[in-house]
This record gives sequence, structure tokens and C-alpha cells, in this order.
Amino acid sequence: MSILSTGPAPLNGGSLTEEPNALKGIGLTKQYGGNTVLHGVDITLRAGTVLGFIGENGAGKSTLSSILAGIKSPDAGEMFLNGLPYAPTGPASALNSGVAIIHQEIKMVPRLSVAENMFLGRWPKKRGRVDTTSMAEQAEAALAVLGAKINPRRAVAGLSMAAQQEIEIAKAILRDPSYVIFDEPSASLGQEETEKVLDQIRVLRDRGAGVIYISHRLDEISAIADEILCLRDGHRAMAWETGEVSKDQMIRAMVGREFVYAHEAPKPAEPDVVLEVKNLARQGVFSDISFSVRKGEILGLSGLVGAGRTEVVRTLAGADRADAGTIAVDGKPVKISNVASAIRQGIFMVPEDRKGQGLNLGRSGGENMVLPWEKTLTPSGFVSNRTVKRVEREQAQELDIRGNLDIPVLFLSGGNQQKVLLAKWLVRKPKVLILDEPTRGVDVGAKAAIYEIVRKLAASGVAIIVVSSELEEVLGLSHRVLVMAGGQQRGILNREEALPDRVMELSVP
Amino acid sequence: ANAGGTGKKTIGVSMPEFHSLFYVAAVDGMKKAAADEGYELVVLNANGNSSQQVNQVQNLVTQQVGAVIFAMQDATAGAAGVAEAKGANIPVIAIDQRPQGDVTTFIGSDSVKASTELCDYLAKQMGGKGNLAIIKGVLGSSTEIERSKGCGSILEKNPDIKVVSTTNADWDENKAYNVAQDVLTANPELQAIFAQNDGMALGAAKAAAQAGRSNLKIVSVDGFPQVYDAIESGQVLATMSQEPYQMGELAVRTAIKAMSGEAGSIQKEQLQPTVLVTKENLEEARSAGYYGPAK
Amino acid sequence: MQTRIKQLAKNIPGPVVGLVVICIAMSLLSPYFLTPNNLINVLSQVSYIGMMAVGAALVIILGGIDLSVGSTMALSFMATAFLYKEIGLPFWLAMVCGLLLGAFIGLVNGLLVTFGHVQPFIATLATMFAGAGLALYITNGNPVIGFPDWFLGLSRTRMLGIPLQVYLMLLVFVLAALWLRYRPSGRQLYAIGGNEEVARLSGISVRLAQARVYVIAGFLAALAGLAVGARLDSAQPTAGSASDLLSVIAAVVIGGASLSGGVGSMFSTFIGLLIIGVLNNGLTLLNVSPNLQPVVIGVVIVLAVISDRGNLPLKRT
Amino acid sequence: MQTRIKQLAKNIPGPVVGLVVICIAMSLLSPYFLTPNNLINVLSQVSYIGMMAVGAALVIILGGIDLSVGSTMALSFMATAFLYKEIGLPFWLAMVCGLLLGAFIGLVNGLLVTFGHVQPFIATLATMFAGAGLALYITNGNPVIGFPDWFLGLSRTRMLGIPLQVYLMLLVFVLAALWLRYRPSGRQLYAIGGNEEVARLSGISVRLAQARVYVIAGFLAALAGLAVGARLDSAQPTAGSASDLLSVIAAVVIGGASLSGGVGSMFSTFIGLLIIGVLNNGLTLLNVSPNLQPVVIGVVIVLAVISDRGNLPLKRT
Ligand SMILES: Nc1ncnc2c1ncn2[C@@H]1O[C@H](COP(=O)(O)OP(=O)(O)OP(=O)(O)O)[C@@H](O)[C@H]1O
Ligand SMILES: Nc1ncnc2c1ncn2[C@@H]1O[C@H](COP(=O)(O)OP(=O)(O)OP(=O)(O)O)[C@@H](O)[C@H]1O
Ligand SMILES: O[C@@H]1[C@@H](O)[C@H](O)OC[C@H]1O
Ligand SMILES: [Mg+2]
Ligand SMILES: [Mg+2]
Repeated sequence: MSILSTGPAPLNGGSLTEEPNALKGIGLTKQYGGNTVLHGVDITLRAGTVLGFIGENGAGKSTLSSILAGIKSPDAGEMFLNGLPYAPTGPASALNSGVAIIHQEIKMVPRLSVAENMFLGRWPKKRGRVDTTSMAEQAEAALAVLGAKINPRRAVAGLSMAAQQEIEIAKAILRDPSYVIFDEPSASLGQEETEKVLDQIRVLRDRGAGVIYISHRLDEISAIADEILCLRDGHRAMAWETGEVSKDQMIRAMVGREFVYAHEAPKPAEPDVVLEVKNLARQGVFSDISFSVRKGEILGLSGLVGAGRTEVVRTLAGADRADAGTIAVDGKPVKISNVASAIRQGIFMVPEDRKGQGLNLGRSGGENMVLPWEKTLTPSGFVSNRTVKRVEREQAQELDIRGNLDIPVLFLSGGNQQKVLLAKWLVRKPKVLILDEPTRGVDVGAKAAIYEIVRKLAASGVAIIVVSSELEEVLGLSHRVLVMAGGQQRGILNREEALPDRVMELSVP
Repeated sequence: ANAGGTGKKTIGVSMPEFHSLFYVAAVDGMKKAAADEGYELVVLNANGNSSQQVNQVQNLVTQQVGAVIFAMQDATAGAAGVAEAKGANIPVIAIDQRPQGDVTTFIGSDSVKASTELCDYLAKQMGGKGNLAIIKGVLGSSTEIERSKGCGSILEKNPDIKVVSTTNADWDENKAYNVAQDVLTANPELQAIFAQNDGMALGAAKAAAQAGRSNLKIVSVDGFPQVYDAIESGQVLATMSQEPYQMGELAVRTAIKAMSGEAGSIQKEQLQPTVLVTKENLEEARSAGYYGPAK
Repeated sequence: MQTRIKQLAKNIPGPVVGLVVICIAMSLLSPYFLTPNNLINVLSQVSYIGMMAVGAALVIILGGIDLSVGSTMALSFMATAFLYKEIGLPFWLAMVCGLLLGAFIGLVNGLLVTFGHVQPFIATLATMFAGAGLALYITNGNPVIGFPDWFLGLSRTRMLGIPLQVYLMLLVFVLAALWLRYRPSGRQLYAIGGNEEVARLSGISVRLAQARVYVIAGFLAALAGLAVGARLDSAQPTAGSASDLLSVIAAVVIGGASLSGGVGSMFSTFIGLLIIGVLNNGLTLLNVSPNLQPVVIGVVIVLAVISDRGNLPLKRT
Repeated sequence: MQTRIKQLAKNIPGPVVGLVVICIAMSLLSPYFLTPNNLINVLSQVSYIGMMAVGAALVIILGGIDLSVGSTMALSFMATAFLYKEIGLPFWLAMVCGLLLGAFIGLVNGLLVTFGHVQPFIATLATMFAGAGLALYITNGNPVIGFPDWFLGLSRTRMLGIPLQVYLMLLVFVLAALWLRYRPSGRQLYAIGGNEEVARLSGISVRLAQARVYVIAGFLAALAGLAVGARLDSAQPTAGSASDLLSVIAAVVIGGASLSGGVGSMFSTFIGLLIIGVLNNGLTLLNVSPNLQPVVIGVVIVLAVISDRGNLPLKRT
């Protein structure tokens, strides 16, 4: 340490580094096989402030965060922590220096208990032994701060994404870090949960922590940020020393042009009912669900996280089996016993968990897209690389997917992964398309693009069901909104009736 | 065909495994003879895998060794190996196990006869009656089959000897120890054990000692030096000694003969004596060095 | 230009490099190694392992494991021999029955794994034990000899100097490779091995695919049994030992497949197979002491794969 | 009340039920089975497998596999014997050296896996080969006999009628169980096996943990070697065969561990071990034909685990 600090002054001049209460990165650069994804970015995170961090999908937000948190090492540039050189050798060393991160992707060991997950790597000890009692108590306390009602002794497996996200946050809080990075924590949260997280961040900030908050929801950025940094294509595009920045300004900095998206009323649906669900139930999960979707209609499914929306649509898509109720397609009763039979009926589902349920991360974009359709892709039944490439090209164009689709989708940014997942289910034209959280973690531009795709599909006669925890999204897209709470159907609202207050009222169990 | 001799100075040796001391001693004998005569040996170990062994013979042929000495992993797998060598006009000396194909000579014990004599001795020691347990070697190996056969013929003649248990321990001492423990438990009235080789006899003897059943009559085949000690201390009753070291020496000498064009004068079968070793002739057997000079 | 070559070199998988280096070393050290005859020997020596390795690779790509291939190989050919010698079926029919028995054992594995929810390791461990026992039981441990001449002839017959069984093995490899690459039912193995849930939600009948692959593996093991039988001119109840099983799985894994599924190919399995075959063959030619051979094999295997960093980014980000 | 019992019964893991059923069947079929002496025999027969199984279980929980335990067991005790008889070291020192050699082989495995990025299957396959070869090489395949009386005495000594090696095995199990449960360095194995990436991001030094576990496995294999040596009064270069290896892994997996890591415990491994031990013992007591024994073992293994649905919901979401 002392040797380093008495050495030659760093490139960008001494003054930059001398800020005693900040986490700084100077000229941070990162390459992946010749492809530069961060170009000499400077960043300053001051203690006691929240730095809002924005940028399109693939702009490099997660990469930069990972470097700060010691998970990736920069190819060039240097970092300073409270005025001293900072070069973490791994996540452990960053944590020891007081820098924690809540990852964009939920990182849990499903078979271990909630408390165990929260204390991984730093178990509380008593006389050299792991103190399980105090572990559970502390976990419970940390969860309580967030207002989360999760039994710390249960296994993580089976918990909803929202619950897991809360655990992640509680885990970070437990470490009492001086700098925390929240990489899109709200992506899998509903409005209420998001509010709780923002409150929690304010508490952290007031205690003197420096917080980076990454989100594609610009309202949240406005609500929480004291300063804002915008990345574009790996460059520092814009930085504001205030949180008072208009949405338009932010969007312009992100996409480099004017861009406004306003939901407009969808085209009226056609009269024929495509999907008719009556008294659908799965024991202990949901019951008595009845609704219909018409040709060209978009039905929104709203409710608080855990309301059972995902469970309902999974049943329609054949992922789970119903215990009671009937499903009819085009007026004919159908039996949906597995995913293949749902697909045969033209019911396709884009699942909510893109990494766990949607994409085969080790394969290319094209291979993921053709997976459900291989048997019918060519008349001969032989699938060649050429065919796969052709589908990939067509879909990339159709959905404006950027980035290299020939490498495993694991390496794509979150937004592009989501588009690949969507593309997978649009290779064939669906009769009923179910979209579960279709814009989770997707940037404004891509989000608008997805909305356009959804509208176009509806206009072409597809019946669409959209599950979303973003109220604005459901209300903006749908003809009608079905609200669920506690596994029950609370009502179906027409577009005109579906005002946020009314929906929230029905959502509360 | 090879009347003029090959003029080569290398002999290939293919052994099925070194699990049994028998093969270790045979190779020692070969090494001794080869060193005496100024020949080089290429020794291979098939690790108990017959296909692997055929592959190895094939590789010896590729190397153009002058002759192959061959102890097959199992009774008939030899055919392919022999065919391989014959195809290349390389003389084959089979040892320990009689192969199917046409070989230059076979050097080994008569396993049926050996076990017949052994069990006959045992039957007499048992007074023609009592309970017997058999621990077999690797199932399906020719020595297992022949030893079962030889002993079986005696048991037929002694209806009052009851085989109360038949088990298998793969020629392995540790396995035999475990198996014998269970056999002893299940048969409190056991008088005798026939273990098909000495390694297993040692395991059985230790299990018997541990169970305090030192009155058991244990017999086996091989003549391992360790078993001589066990006979001396009374833990083992008798073993049918084979002469692996001498077989090894003879195999090399015969191979050299065949390589120098005297194949015609070699007998098709050179059966080696087996010796029943009991407390009475223990010293004699020890000094004979069937498993090589004392170490 | 130089970087181009470097780039190319980087894309060659580690095992291929390993194989090439081993071959160069062997040919420098032994005058016999690089002869056509010896190379053909290498191929024919590994042919039965190769057939089983194809099945094992399919199972491993799918995310499973099959320990029973060796004993299936022994049992199915023992059954063929028994049906021919003792029951008096015509030999071709006995052969067909043997192959069907192999497929049936595979089916048992498949059903245990899919409907019985038994871990593949345990299911196939059980059939491995059962198969090995039954193989011994049929003839009470005795090997069976005396097959029709045309059958034995198969192993002696050569086309263009290459034994038939080598062609058979190559055919199996090529068919499997084409299946994996071009047919939906083959391609989906990668999807299932990569993420079973994703595959299921894509409408793939995961269980059917799993069961089918175990059946194929069983069938190929029986086919390998025929190849060994024709070569050894006998039916051995104890064929297909643990060391064969190890060679089979090692070929697949050395080639670069991952035991956690989703990764692997027929080409790489073939490379893994050749590494094993060339090592066994070469060390014999070089006259390495039999006790030291395994040591050398161990060291070379590690060296052959250690240079392979190709898959790493997938594992650690 | 009845539902309470049903609930309880549901929570008993399948293998335990399997073990109990097997034991009941055996005691009905053989009057000798349920005698104290026989039960002690079962324990002492599996004691060396058990010590290796503890190491194997740790490795498997961590998400790896160790094929080298058997040959490590043989090599390390051969080394002890060699150092004592040929080099003339005092026996206790030779023993320590043997144990260190075992740990060292484990270290090699660990380094290959962590820093060499070699798949555990391949790394330990390589050391398995190398170890087996070296064990034969040391004395050219000859077993070594003639150890100090006190050493042999260890295997004869009984406390409360139970041989020392059984206590040793139980001690190993208990220590490992406590370590897994109470020490951070033990607990983290579940995290690493469950999701290596998460463990790493949580600040756990994954490589250190992995290397440590392979070292422990190697050490325990060497310890098992001492137990076998004292029991047989000889050092066998071919000890620790493939079938021992299979028993070791089978014990762990039958107990309910998953080869994909993150699941397993010392208690369940012990149950798996007992299932194997009781089966081998019982079938011999019952005088089942040696050819049929493997068949019965195979069937019973499947039955013992097939009832175990405990883990299922975790696998399919
Ligand atoms: N391991 C990797 N190998 C190759 N490319 C990578 C790797 N990780 C990230 N990238 C690439 O780096 C770029 C930046 O990715 P990053 O995840 O930082 O974006 P982001 O701003 O967080 O996007 P999002 O909002 O979608 O999360 C992307 O183009 C991505 O494809
Ligand atoms: N695999 C599972 N095993 C057990 N319980 C589950 C599982 N998945 C979900 N649940 C439970 O089912 C209920 C409803 O599920 P879920 O939270 O997915 O509903 P949702 O309304 O779609 O909410 P989200 O906004 O998270 O999608 C929750 O209480 C959740 O904990
Ligand atoms: O004759 C040999 C036998 O005595 C030995 O112990 O094992 C293998 C046999 O072939
Ligand atoms: Mg990101
Ligand atoms: Mg949901």
C-alpha cells in the first residue's frame, strides 16, 4: 500500500484519487476476445450518495459493476477506494474491502436454506462452530428490515423470484458494506417490493454507504439517484451531478437520439374467442380461474408478486397440470397434458425465468430459437446448420437483435437474451401467445420494440396474455386486465376501468 | 515355416494380470532364463481383460518379436491371440492355461489332476465326511473351472462330504477374508475349506483365526511361500504346489529353441509336476524354490 | 498471417493436439508405430470400445451415465451363444435376439431413470451387477465356443486391408454423428443435457428421449459384444470388465464431453478413443515396463487434456 | 395420529427404509444374520470401504469425483511397506510417510482440478492409473509381508468385542459429519457443490476448498490402506481394485448423494455402506450362488432407492 501511494502520480493526476470517501475507477477498460466492451470509463461513487446508472442493454453496466466488485479484472485502468489504490483479487477481497454487489442474475444455492444462503462464506461462529441459531436469527432480522416474510430455515428452492431477490438484498445488507452495487434489483420485483428496496437503499445511504443503482426503469432512477451516470456502447456517454434529470434527457443520453414511447390504445380485438378457460384450478396454488381471450386481444394478468399468475399461465402452456377446469381453443375443448400438446394447440409461452427455463445458455442464439420447431423446420426432417442460421438471421432482423448470435447466449446482455427468447417463440405463428414478464431487464429501446412486436402480433390475430409486474406495462398494452390475488381471480377490468388505483385495490389480498 | 530361425533376440510375454503371485514368479523365472541366454523380454500385463490381452499380443506381433509366451486371461480367448501370432509365423508358448488354438507347446500344470489329488487328500483327512466350503477364483477362468471339476469328481465319490457353501472371491485375499467370515458365521459346523488358490486360502485362514476356528482344514492350490509358513503354523492344511518359476525358465528356453529353428523337436505338451505340500514335506518344498530363489 | 495461424491453432481442440503430439512422439520412438498395419491394428483394437463409447457419449451428452455397457456386452453375446448352442436357434436369429436383449437392458435403464426417478448412476450400476451375474449364470461361468465359420470369418475378413469390425465401428460413429447433428431427436440431446427444464418447456418429451438413448446404448453394447465374440471366437461371461467400462467413459470424457451433460460430440469421442488406443498400442511397442505403462498413460492423459481451455469460459465467467 | 405416523414415515429417507427391509428379510432367512458377532463382522468387512467412502462422499458433495481412492490405498500402503522393509525406516515413520503420500496424491488431484482445470473424472482417472502402476512397480508386483507385531495386533485388538478398525471408521464418519455440519470449511462444500459460481461470488475460496477435499480423500484412502494391511498382514500391490472403487462410490450414491454435487451426508453414506455390506454378507450367509449374487444385489439396490422420492420436487420445478 505505502509503496504504491508514494510511487509516481497516476495518469489522470493525483487529485482524482485523493477523494477520501469514494470508490473511484479511472480509465477502466475491458475486452472479450478482441471486442472492447468498456472503453476507458471513469466512475466516482461517493459515500453517502446514490449513483443512478443507466444505459442500453449491453452498454457495459454489469461489466463495470463486476470490475468494481472484484469479480472481473480490468484490462486497463485503476481503482481507488477511499483514496487508496484498490485492486481486488476476487469477490472475497472486494467484500473484505467493504464493496458488495447484488447481481443482476439471482445467485442462490437452491438446496440450501435461506439463512445459509445469506451467510455463505461468512458464517457466524461460536466456539469455532457455525452458530446456526444466531444465523437464523440474524437472517430473520435482516429480512424483517426489508419487510420480507420468508422463513429463514426453509430451502431457497421453490421460492419465487421476488423472494429470492429480497434474500439477495438482505444478504448484501448483512455484510454492512460501505459501497453497494444494485444491478437491476427491481427487474423481478413488483411495484410495492421495488418501493421497499428503494426505501432500504435510502437507509443505507443515510448511514453513509455509497450505492450504485442500475435500472432500466427511469422513474426509479429519478426517485433515488443523487447523481447519474450513463454508459453507451462501453463509453461514458453522460454524467449528471444531480438526480434531477428528465426522462427524455436520460433516454437521449442512452440511445443517442430523441426517443419517446407512449402506449396508445390497441386495435380493437376481433369477435371470435380463441381461448376459453373455465374454473381452472391447481390444488393449493390457484382456483376458479375463468376467462377468455379473443382473436387479436391482449389480456393482461396483474397482481402482486406471488399472486399465482405464473402458475396459471404455466398450466395453460402445459408446463404443469391442472387439477380441475376446462380449456377450449377455438370453441373446442382441448386436453393439455404437456408442453408439446399445448404447442400443438398453438399455445406458446415465453417463461419468466429466462436463464432457468427459457434458454439453453451453452448454445447459440439460432440453436435456441429452433429448439421447439426442429421437427417441422424442413420437409425432410433434417436440420442443418444452414437452416438454423437462416432462422437466426430472419429472427434477428425481425426483432432487431444485435450482438453475436453465434456464441453461446450466455455471453449476450440481458436484453438481447430476452429478445432471443422471444424470437424462439415467434419462429412459428402462435394462436395464443403467453408472455410472462416479457420485458424483465430490457432497456427502454428494446422494451418499446417488444411492445411493438406484441401489438403487431395482436393486430395479426394472435390472442395474447401478458403477465407483468409493471403496472404501466400491463395497463398500457392490454385490452382487458385480469387481476389476481392469493391464487384467486379478483376481477377482469376493461381498458377504461383499468386505472392503477382500481387494479391495486383488487390486487391486495 | 520358421525352420531357418528368426535370428531375433526379443521374446514377447503376455500375462493376464499380476494379482496372483503365480504370475509374478513365472515372469521372474523367465527373466532369469532370458538374462542367462542374453535375450530381451517384453512383458505385458492385460490387467484381467481378455480383449486387452489379444490387443497386446497383436502389438507384440507388430513389434516382430521372435516368440510369444502367453498365459491367457481365460480359457478360450487365447484362440484369437494364437491366431494372430501364427499368422505372422511367430512361435507361441502357452503357459499355465491351455489355449484353444494350435500352439508350439503348452507348459503348465494339469489343474484337473492337481485338484483331484488335493481334494482326495482332504477327503481322507476329513475321514470321508463333514461339511465343506468352496471359495472359487475368478468365475469363468479356466483354472476355476478345472479346479471345480477336479474337486467335484472326488466329492461325488464321497457322498458324506456336504458342500455347505460355494462362494467367489476373485483370487483376492481381502475379498476371501470377508467372504470366509460370513461362511464361518453361517456354518458353525464347518470342517474344511477348499480355496482355489493360495491367496484366498490366506484370507480364509486369517478369518478362521480371528473367529477362533483354528481347527478348520484349509487346502488350496499354488504353493505361495506365505502358505508354507501358514502350513507350518497349522493355519493351512495343505497346498498343491505349482512350479511357476521353473515353468517360466522352461518357457524361455523353449521359445529360444523354437526361434532357432528347432520347433520340430519340441513336444506339444510339457506338463509340469504339481506337488502336494503338507507339514511332512514342507522343508523339501521350500528348498525347491518353486517361486524363485528365496528372497 | 502469423496471427491467423495462431487463431486457427487456438481453435483446434486440446485433445486433437494431444493426439497429434502423442502420435509424433510414438513414431519418433518406434519404427513400428507409423506402419499401415499397426495403425489398422490400433483401430481394430479399439473397435468394440468405440461402439460402446458411441452409446456412452450419447448418454453423457444427455446428462446421464451408463455403467452397464460392459456387462450388457457380455450378457447379450452369452445369450446369443446360449440360444445358438443350447436352444439350437439359427445363428442369425440368435444374434438378433442378443441385440434385442441389449436394447432391452437399455430400456430397463431408461425406464428406471425416467419413470423410476432413479439416478442414472444407480440404475445402471444395478443393471451392471445384474447383467454380469446373469452372464455367469447362463452357463455357470463356462465360456461358449464353436460358432459358425461365417461368423468367425467376419472378424478375419478385410476390405482394403481393414477388418470389417473397423468399418462397423466407423459406421456407428458416422451414423451417430449425423443423427446428433441433423435429426431433431438427436439434436435435442444437447438441449436436454444443457437444461432439462428448458427442453421440457420447449415441448420436447424428455423422458422419451432419455429412454431412447439408453436403448441405443444397450443395443450398441450388444453390437460390441458381437464384435468381441467374432474376434475372440468365444463367448466370455466375464467380458466387458470394469477396465473396459473405464476405457469407454474415459474415451468420451477425454474427448471433451462433460459429465454434467450438454457437451460432447462424436468427433471428439473418436479422438478420445484414439488417444486411449494409441497410448496402449504405442507403449507396448516401446517396450515400457508393464508396471510403468499405467503411470505413463495417466500422465499423458492429463497432458492431453490440460491444454484444452476451449470450454472454460462456459464454466467460469 | 395415524397421519402423524404417515408423515414421519414419509420423512424417513428411502435408503434407510431399504436397509431396514433388507435387514428384516435377512434375519428371517438366516438365523445367523442377527447375531452380534455377524453384525460386527459386517462392520469390520466394510470398514476400509467406509473410510474411503467418507472421502469420496466429501468429493461428491463438492461436485467432483475421485476414481483414484482404490489405487491410492494400494500405493500408499505399499510405500509404507517398502520404506519399512527395504529402507529400514521405523514402522511408525513409514506409516506416517504412507499417509502423507496418500494426502500428496490427493493434492495432485486437487491441483489438477483447480489450477489445471482438468475435469475431476479425468484428473483422478490419471492418478488412478499412475497409482496402480507405481504400486506394482515398487516391488515388481510382489506383496510385502512381515510387519511389527503391534501393527498386526491393531487388527486383532477388540474393545467391547469390536475390532479397532471399526472404531476408526466410525471416528472418521463422525469427524467428517461434524466438520460438514459445524465448520465453515465443511459447510461450504454444499455451497460449492450446489453452485460453484455462487460460492465464489460469496467470497468462498473455491479452489482451496476443492484442493483440501481431495487431500482429505487421499489421506483417508491411505488410512484405509493401513486398515487393510493390518488385517491381511501384508501389503498387496493390487489391492483397491475397480470393484472396491465401485463399492465406494455406490455407497455414497445409494445413500442418496447426487453426482452433480451439493447433496449428501455422512449419515446417508453410512446407510449406503451398510446396504452394500449387509447385502454381501447376507447373500453369503444364505449361500446364494455366487453367479446370482450380483443379480440380487442389482435388484435390491434399485428397490432400496426407488422408493426414495424425497429429493424429487427439488429437481423439477
Ligand atoms: N464473458 C463474456 N464474454 C464475451 N462477451 C461478454 C461477456 N460478458 C459480457 N459480454 C459482452 O459485453 C457487453 C456488455 O455487457 P454487460 O452485461 O456489461 O451489459 P449491461 O449494460 O449490463 O446490459 P443489460 O442492461 O442487458 O444487463 C455485451 O455486449 C455482452 O455481450
Ligand atoms: N417451484 C415451486 N415450488 C413450490 N412453490 C412454488 C414454486 N414456484 C412458485 N411457487 C409458489 O407459488 C406461488 C405463486 O407463484 P409465483 O410467485 O411465481 O406467482 P406470480 O403471481 O407469477 O408471481 P411472480 O411475479 O413472481 O411471477 C408463490 O407463493 C410461490 O412461492
Ligand atoms: O494357476 C493360477 C493360479 O494358481 C493363480 O493363483 O491364479 C491364476 C491361475 O491361473
Ligand atoms: Mg447488466
Ligand atoms: Mg410470475
